[in-house]
Amino acid sequence: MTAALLLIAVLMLGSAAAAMLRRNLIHSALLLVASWTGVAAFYLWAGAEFVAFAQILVYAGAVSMVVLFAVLLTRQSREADLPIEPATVTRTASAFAVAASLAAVIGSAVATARFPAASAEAPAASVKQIGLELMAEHGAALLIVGIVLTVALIGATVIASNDKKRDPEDAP
Amino acid sequence: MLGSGIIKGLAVTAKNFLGSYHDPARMVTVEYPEQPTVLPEAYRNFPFLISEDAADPMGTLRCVSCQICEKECPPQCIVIEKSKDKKPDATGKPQLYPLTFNIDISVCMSCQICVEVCPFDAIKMDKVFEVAVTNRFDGLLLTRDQLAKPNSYYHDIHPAEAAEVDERLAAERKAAEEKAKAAAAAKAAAAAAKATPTPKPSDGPTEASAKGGTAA
Amino acid sequence: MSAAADSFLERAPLELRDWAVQLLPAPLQWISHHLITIVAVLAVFGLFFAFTTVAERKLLGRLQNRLGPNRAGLPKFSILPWHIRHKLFGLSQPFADAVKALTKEDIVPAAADKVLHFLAPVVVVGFSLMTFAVLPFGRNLIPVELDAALLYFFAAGSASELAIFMAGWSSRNKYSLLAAMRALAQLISYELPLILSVVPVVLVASTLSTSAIVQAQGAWTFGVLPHWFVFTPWGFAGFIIFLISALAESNRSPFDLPEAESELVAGHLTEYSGFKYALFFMAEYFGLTALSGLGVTVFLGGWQAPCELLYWVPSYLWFMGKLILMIMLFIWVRGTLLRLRIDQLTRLSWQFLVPLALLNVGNAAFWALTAQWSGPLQLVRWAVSAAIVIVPFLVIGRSLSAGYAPRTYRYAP
Amino acid sequence: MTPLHLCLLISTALFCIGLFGALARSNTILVLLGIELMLNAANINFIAFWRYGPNPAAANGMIFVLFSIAVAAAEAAVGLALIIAVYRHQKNIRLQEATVLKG
Repeated sequence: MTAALLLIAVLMLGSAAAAMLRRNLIHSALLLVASWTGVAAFYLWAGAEFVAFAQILVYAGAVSMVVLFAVLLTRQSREADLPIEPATVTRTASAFAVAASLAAVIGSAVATARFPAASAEAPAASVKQIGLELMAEHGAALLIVGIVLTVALIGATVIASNDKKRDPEDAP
Repeated sequence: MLGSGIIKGLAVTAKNFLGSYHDPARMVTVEYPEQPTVLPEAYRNFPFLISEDAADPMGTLRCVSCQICEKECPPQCIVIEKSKDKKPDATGKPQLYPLTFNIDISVCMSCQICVEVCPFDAIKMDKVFEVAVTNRFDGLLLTRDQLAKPNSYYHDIHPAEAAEVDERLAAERKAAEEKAKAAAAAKAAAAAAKATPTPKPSDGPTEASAKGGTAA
Repeated sequence: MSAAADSFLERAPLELRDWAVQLLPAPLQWISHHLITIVAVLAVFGLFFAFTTVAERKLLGRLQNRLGPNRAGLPKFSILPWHIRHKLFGLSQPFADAVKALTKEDIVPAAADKVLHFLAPVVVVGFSLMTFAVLPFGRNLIPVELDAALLYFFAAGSASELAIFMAGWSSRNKYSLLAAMRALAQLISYELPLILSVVPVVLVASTLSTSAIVQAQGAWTFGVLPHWFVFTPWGFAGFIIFLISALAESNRSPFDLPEAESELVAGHLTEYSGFKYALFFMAEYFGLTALSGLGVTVFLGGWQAPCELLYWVPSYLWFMGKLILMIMLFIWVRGTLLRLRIDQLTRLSWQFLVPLALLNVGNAAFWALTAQWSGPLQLVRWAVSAAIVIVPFLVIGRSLSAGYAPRTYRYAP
Repeated sequence: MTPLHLCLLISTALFCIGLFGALARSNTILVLLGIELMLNAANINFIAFWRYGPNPAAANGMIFVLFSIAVAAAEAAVGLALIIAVYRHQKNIRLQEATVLKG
């Protein structure tokens, strides 16, 4: 079990780190998809089937597409993925320092923390149970999420759409 | 209603599908090697040489090795080598004949110019199109022996055209014979008239125009 | 009935697998159990793919009054009698094609992103095969029994979009990239109606598990009218929406814009040749087969027999029969309809399929709420449900086709 | 070390990688992706605590992750739409150059 977890972690973290370091934006985006798939594998490992498939459907299926479209729509030329100019070396170094120190703080906190003993058996959460809980206990939250998603969709369309009037010739 | 056109289209293709099994008239496919295609009469492919006699193709080639086709051929795929001696042709007149007559059909573009320039109707277009060979250099270089085909074959593949050519050739030969006869008669008359010293200036031009007519 | 469910034919594939497993040494048995399932699915659907291609070409030929491939027979050295050896109805065409694809030169453009160029066909085949894992092929034949099977199916299917993008981008070819973008726009547009068309079934069957959905369709009225979801108003509408979206998702005509050779050379496949191209081709057919299998499972009663008398026929034969019919329907549509333009394509999805599918979800909710109605109320239930399907269809259809004169064709009646 | 500790360390690492990316890269899309990674790290924590917590029978952890995924998707959509809008004004998506407030 632990070996599988470590394997998943290596895949997930490795591809995430590579994604953050690559110069090529498309490679970054695709590596991030690999990382998100690794997260989904972690959910599977933990027994959260439904969440794992939702993760793949949303991240690998939808978010990645939006990202790739954005990359291609905003790229001027191949020179866009040139090396970072010297001015950002300090920026990279300081970012690394911040991230590393945060990792050290949280890591040490986690390592020394004590948690109540877990139940040995993997919890069995059926889709039906999730559905019932979503609809009953978290019904209000579900509605709000629905509204948020709708507003986000409309907002994104409005922000990204061209203000120019459509040429009436375009309409078939 | 939206979608009714799709249903109509599906019905048409379904009719095609069912009809293709019981109505052979619908099927346009010709299954080629088993079912030979009927070529149109004007179909042409690569040139061949006409010989008068199927029994002795090399001896009776119409070609007199004048090399007009060799010079006119746009991709220059014809190679002709003249003979040193002369052989009598169909009319009995001594003519040169080709020692070598090669056509590289990998170069030939089937333009038919050789046929059009030939004054002797010796080269014509063939209908054979299954010329694939395994050796693309020597295999596609057709020699005199491969090119020579009897006149009867020409009649088989282009009946109308061949009949027309034969008629014309026969007329020309007849005219030539008559001319020869007339010339012989004139000669005889001249011999007879030798006694009288009257000159005949019209003889030479007549003979020349007769020759020109034969050549055309 | 239970006797039929336990009949020898019904259990034969499982018995065969168990027999094969117990031949192996004990330490290998736990893994070989799954490996045999995987190999069986690969073998069956690999062959199915091969013969789908030849069936498609023959059927398309017949739909257009042609013969279709009928030449490829057995090799010359076989000892069979001449008339069998000679043609074999062209049935060995796929194998000849496979040999051709395998022996072709594999060309990778000099400027291509080599890794992604290689990964794209692998990813697309891998994920399209993964979708087979949750299809119930028979009463006892389901590779993986998952609680969230439908979600898994769509999650695995969504990876093919990534593969198409990888193929288009890594080729460093403008046609490929443009085609990949168009393909993505198409796949994203049609994923929504595809999923929405299945949601009503989930709602009524109240499960995401494919085997449970098939179980929910296993009854007959008077022993002849099967309770398949396609025979309800909402189910029929969902099935039609599913069919259209499945055609678009598997990039088939009339939605084959990504490969529109007259506009985009060959789309994202332009720079692919030989075996990699064959892999894309294979993935396309696997995707088609998987989507057809899902349609059979969700709407056409899966492995259920169409009437009670035929219950004794092994369930996997019913599944395969329905699958073949589905694929023949797809081929028929391909042989009939013309390719859409990209704006027509997206308009069809967003202005027609998505609203209808959303209304259909409400329709299914009504159906589920009125499950207790009986007697004359049953008729009311059917009438209301049918009205929820038909009225929006007519209204949206009229508004979509408003402003167009009826088309006339010179050469068609 | 219990599996829970391991899971938390992994999520810490993922969070810090995302943080590093968000701070170090000047491309707006990559910054957004770094933030997505950080959200994912939080989700891993939810799942880990649900799996190894005292009350795994309640599916709260999973439901929280589902909501989180939904909100992350909305965030990505709006964020990338903003990036495209910014690009349309500046012909550039480098963060340093987005210094003008008026479009």
